[in-house]
Amino acid sequence: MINTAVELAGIKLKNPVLTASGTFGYGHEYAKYFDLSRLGALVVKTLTLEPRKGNPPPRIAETPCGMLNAVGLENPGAAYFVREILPDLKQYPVPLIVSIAGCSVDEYATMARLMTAAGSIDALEVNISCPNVKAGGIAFGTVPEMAAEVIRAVRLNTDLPVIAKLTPNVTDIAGIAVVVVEAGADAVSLINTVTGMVIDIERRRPVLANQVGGLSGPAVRPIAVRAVWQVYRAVKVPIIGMGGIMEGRDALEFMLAGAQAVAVGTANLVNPTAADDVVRGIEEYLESHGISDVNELVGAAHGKGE
Amino acid sequence: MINTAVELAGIKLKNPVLTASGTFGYGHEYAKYFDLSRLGALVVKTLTLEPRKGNPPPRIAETPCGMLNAVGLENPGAAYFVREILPDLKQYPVPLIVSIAGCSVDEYATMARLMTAAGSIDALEVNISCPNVKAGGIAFGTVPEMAAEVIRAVRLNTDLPVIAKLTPNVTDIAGIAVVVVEAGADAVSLINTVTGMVIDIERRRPVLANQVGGLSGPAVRPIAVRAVWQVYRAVKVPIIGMGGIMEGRDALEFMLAGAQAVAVGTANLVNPTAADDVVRGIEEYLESHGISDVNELVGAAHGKGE
Amino acid sequence: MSFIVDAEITHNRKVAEGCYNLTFRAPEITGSAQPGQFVHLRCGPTLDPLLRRPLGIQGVKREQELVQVLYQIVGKGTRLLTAFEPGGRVNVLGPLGRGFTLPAGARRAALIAGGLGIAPLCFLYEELAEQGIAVEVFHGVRSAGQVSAHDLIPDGRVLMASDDGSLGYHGSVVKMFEDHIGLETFDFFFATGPSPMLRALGKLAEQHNLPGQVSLEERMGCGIGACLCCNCRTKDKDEDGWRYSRVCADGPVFPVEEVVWP
Amino acid sequence: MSFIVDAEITHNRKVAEGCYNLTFRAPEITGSAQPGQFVHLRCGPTLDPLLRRPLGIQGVKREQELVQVLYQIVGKGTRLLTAFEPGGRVNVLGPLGRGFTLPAGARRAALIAGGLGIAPLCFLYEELAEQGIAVEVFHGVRSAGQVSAHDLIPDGRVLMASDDGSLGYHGSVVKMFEDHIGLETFDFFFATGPSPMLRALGKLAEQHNLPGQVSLEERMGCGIGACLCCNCRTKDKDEDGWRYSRVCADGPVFPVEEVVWP
Ligand SMILES: Cc1cc2nc3c(=O)[nH]c(=O)nc-3n(C[C@H](O)[C@H](O)[C@H](O)COP(=O)(O)OP(=O)(O)OC[C@H]3O[C@@H](n4cnc5c(N)ncnc54)[C@H](O)[C@@H]3O)c2cc1C
Ligand SMILES: Cc1cc2nc3c(=O)[nH]c(=O)nc-3n(C[C@H](O)[C@H](O)[C@H](O)COP(=O)(O)OP(=O)(O)OC[C@H]3O[C@@H](n4cnc5c(N)ncnc54)[C@H](O)[C@@H]3O)c2cc1C
Ligand SMILES: Cc1cc2nc3c(=O)[nH]c(=O)nc-3n(C[C@H](O)[C@H](O)[C@H](O)COP(=O)(O)O)c2cc1C
Ligand SMILES: Cc1cc2nc3c(=O)[nH]c(=O)nc-3n(C[C@H](O)[C@H](O)[C@H](O)COP(=O)(O)O)c2cc1C
Ligand code: FES
Ligand code: FES
Repeated sequence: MINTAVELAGIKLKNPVLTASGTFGYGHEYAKYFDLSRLGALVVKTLTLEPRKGNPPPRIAETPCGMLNAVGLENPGAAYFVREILPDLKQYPVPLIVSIAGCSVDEYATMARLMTAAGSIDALEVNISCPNVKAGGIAFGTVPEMAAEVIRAVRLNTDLPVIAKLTPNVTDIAGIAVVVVEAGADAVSLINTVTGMVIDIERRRPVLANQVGGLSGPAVRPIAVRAVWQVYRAVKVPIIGMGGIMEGRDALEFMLAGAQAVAVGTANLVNPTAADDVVRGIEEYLESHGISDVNELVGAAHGKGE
Repeated sequence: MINTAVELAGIKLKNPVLTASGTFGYGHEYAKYFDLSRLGALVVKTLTLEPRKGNPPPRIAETPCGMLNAVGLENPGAAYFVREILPDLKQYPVPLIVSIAGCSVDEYATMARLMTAAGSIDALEVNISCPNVKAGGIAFGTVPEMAAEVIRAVRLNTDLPVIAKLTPNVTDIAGIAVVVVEAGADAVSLINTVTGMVIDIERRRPVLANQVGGLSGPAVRPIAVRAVWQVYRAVKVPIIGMGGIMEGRDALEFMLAGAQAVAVGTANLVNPTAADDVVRGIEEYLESHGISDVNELVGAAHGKGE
Repeated sequence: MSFIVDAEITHNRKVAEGCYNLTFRAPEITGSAQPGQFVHLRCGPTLDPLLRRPLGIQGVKREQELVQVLYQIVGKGTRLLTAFEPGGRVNVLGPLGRGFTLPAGARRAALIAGGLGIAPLCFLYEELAEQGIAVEVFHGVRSAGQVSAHDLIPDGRVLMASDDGSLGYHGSVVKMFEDHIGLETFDFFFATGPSPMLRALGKLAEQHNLPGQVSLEERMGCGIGACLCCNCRTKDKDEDGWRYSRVCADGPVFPVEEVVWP
Repeated sequence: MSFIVDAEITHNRKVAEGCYNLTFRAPEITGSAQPGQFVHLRCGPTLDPLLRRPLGIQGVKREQELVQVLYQIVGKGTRLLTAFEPGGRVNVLGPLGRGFTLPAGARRAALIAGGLGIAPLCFLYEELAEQGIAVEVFHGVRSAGQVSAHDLIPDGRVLMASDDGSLGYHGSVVKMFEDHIGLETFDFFFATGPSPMLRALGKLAEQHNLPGQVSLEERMGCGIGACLCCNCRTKDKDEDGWRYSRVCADGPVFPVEEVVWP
């Protein structure tokens, strides 16, 4: 018998494959294509306190082996989610991780309280890539002190496991990981998208209405694997690795680099069954390589003495 | 008549297309495939004071729409370059930009002096991605003060135009650009490679002997275009844009984002005539769009009021 | 219900300059496809291009289980599609989106298309004809030599317009349609085409109080309503008076009066 | 001199499990190609995969201007190559690298290959045969059913070894060759194959003071000596006793005594 179950900040997952926030909606769109209980956990689109309309179109641009998105955190707001969506989500026998964001530390704190009170949520993923309105729009996640403050506020307002989702748009992602763990994060998710831009040479303007967008997909995978590798050496908490995972073998790179779990993002947009395919790919690798427990792989690429 | 000539920190280039350091050797390998005088300028592989053997193999790994390299600044050293290579390079009627690096500020200063004394060099590109041995191996280019110190030292030791080559592995590339310009850089080149990693899931080890490497190629283009866009808004000096330019249309994205010139890197590895093809692609665009001067395109994607 | 199918290609032929007809076998899709719905195609086996490409369904042959699309070379993806050969496979997700719906009591409909927008209207034409609705087709092209409704709907009542006057009416298809509003009466119209054309038609419909449906285009990610990348503005009762809808899942077909034109 | 050629494919056929023969027309290459040189191929029209793939030249037909390579499916690039069809084009850069050179006075040579390393030795075999050199071929494979020198060089003196004993000598080709050193005398050997095999052969050559040349493999970027990505250690007089050479431009063929084995 092969074991694919992993533990993530106290939650037991039947396998290490999650969905990346924002690429899997609130789950039900994908339930038509495969049985969601095949997943390790479901991570839903980031929620904010108030509903947000997000950015004007175009919000997406294709890039070589990747894509830019500038959805701008469109979401129906916390209250609507709790009232209309959460009850529906409970039907899926799969752990539920809710991603939260805010434009102020207070908003993060409030979101943590609301979501904890809502019940039937297994963990909070804190999207600290959100711009801090008070600090002139600089993303919380790019400044260690600000990142730590957000996580501390969330930590104080929930007894759920807290996962800090880190942005790669920093000089030292391992340094940020260290401070968010000190501030109380039980796990870290990485990476969020890399800031990028595509210009339409006919219109001579950026393709995206928002000008810049977040780069995701296979193009960023080497950046993401490197980030996981570096953070694994810096902190003891589990890592959820993501960035360009298209198939099982990509997920295994992340696990070998140190990820306890992985999340499938852009691949869901290309192929609605991608997350399930990744689960299967990992299972096949374990079988064909005679590995009885997926946990053996976590961080294995670091070797012994390093 | 269409004008493709641009001026770059006082050097006149017949067109805006350069070669990216490290991807074009010292030029002669490519002279077999096209007439090097077709180029705006030739930028040679980074030189250090002493010869460097660089990293053990494997030094290269393919990634989706990109590649990692960890050559490790292998080069024959300044003295050998001046004695054996430079005389040969003079035969090509094309401006010559020499890339220099060092592991200490003093080494950068010495390199600047030596190259200036050597003569027949049109500008120095300062590769500040080099690790600072004194600061425990942190790259000069990731810390504003260190970056500025290097550029100041080079500035004091040369009367050639100084081009600071920036790394994208920072939270705020525009901020770095501002300080290197204050420190005396006449132009900035961006981007150098993005730190990345690929893991071999069979060997369960990083593919590269050096573990991490620098990601380049089309995969990083959106990151590079964004960097040029941001730096264009922050500084007044000309920008040399690079990162994933494979054809004329890619180069145009950079120019529209604000680059005065562009450099072709990884594309040379895929296709030895790539740089020449980019020149032709730009010419064709100008013709087909009835644009009489390539300089009109520089920064045009920023629009009027922005 | 929609499906992911590795469909066998039976045809992939040039039908006009830069324009191809692709046919593939996909019983999962022919089973339920409705006019106005689209399919989302992968253009090759590698990660470049990464995203699927949306193409409207031009028609289905239910007995033969064939799905037909008409595409135009625009960029990387469509250029790669031209290399697909009969006997090979194309990965298709579909049918997707909400198609056209015929309002109760409508007896006479105008189908108005710009360029390749004609493709989904071919499918709609067949369905309307089956239901005994009187249909008149207005089709605008850039110039003669492009794919025209004359060829695609040979037995239909078709009026052509061209930008350069080389075929039929000289001018925009919206203008041509406007000239007809006085002459004939339509209970309803269905329109597809580039965004400026649909916007012009939207204004016209408002002036003349003409009910109709338009099929919008936007750059897409998932095509199934999950990623929120394909937004367009539609009317809403909130303070701004509009909200974002998803072209892929709430559309691509919208009632003309609900669209807030950019 | 080397060239970039959009070469017409004339053959692309499976010759054994996972192994294909690709032939293309490239007069620029047949004109000057030497045994031991390689070609650098693009595996498709998109940016994925990005880099070229190096393949040794198995032979050229000068009159017909054909170049032949033998490749094995390893990963993404070689898998895509299998879809190339006669009549289509493959983008080739070549001929590249330094090939084998016959030392003056050599009369008897051993060709020693592991797996598909046999491909470039086929080309060498022909050239040596033409020059009247006596040649014996030692070829090691994993097991029967794989491409073997018996089939590729039917008129040659060929000895086969297989890891599983299903064909010829049971064991490594290096061991088989070692057994022959006592029995026969060779002035020179030429070897190609996986790195561990060549290393073992290198030790053997040192012990027996056998002169020879080996063709190394390393991951490549440019293939033309510019990017310094394909380094291997060779002996040098500096303090470390070695320096890095470029497999693509200083090799792939090196005198066995110059190689510093990893
Ligand atoms: C619902 C719907 C139905 C469509 N039906 C048809 C049809 O029947 N026939 C047809 O020829 N075309 C149709 N289109 C447009 C078609 O999807 C684009 O022409 C195609 O995606 C261009 O891809 P490319 O790789 O050739 O171009 P590129 O410009 O290289 O594509 C780059 C990116 O932009 C997107 N994109 C570019 N143009 C469009 C566009 N007009 N609409 C949406 N995305 C675009 C691509 O999908 C891709 O993600 C339809 C679009 C939509 C949204
Ligand atoms: C000088 C030379 C001659 C060669 N001759 C032949 C030949 O005649 N027949 C043959 O079948 N193979 C030959 N090889 C090996 C062949 O180049 C690789 O098998 C091929 O590049 C694998 O590509 P892939 O995309 O299928 O594999 P992937 O593993 O997907 O390739 C990923 C990357 O690694 C590189 N790579 C993987 N394996 C090798 C390897 N063994 N050597 C060099 N680079 C590698 C690829 O080129 C690519 O950049 C030769 C290699 C060299 C250096
Ligand atoms: C369309 C889209 C929307 C996204 N929305 C969110 C979001 O709301 N919150 C969040 O934390 N990350 C969001 N992300 C980032 C992903 O969760 C993930 O971190 C990133 O895309 C890298 O993984 P991938 O390459 O597998 O997509 C989004 C990504 C995409 C492509
Ligand atoms: C093989 C290789 C070697 C490189 N060596 C150097 C170098 O010596 N000095 C330097 O400043 N940049 C070096 N670079 C970075 C390139 O000059 C360029 O900044 C980067 O690759 C992005 O451009 P590209 O995507 O077009 O390659 C190297 C890049 C590659 C791929
Ligand atoms: S394309 Fe994803 S929601 Fe429409
Ligand atoms: S592959 Fe570039 S130097 Fe050999």
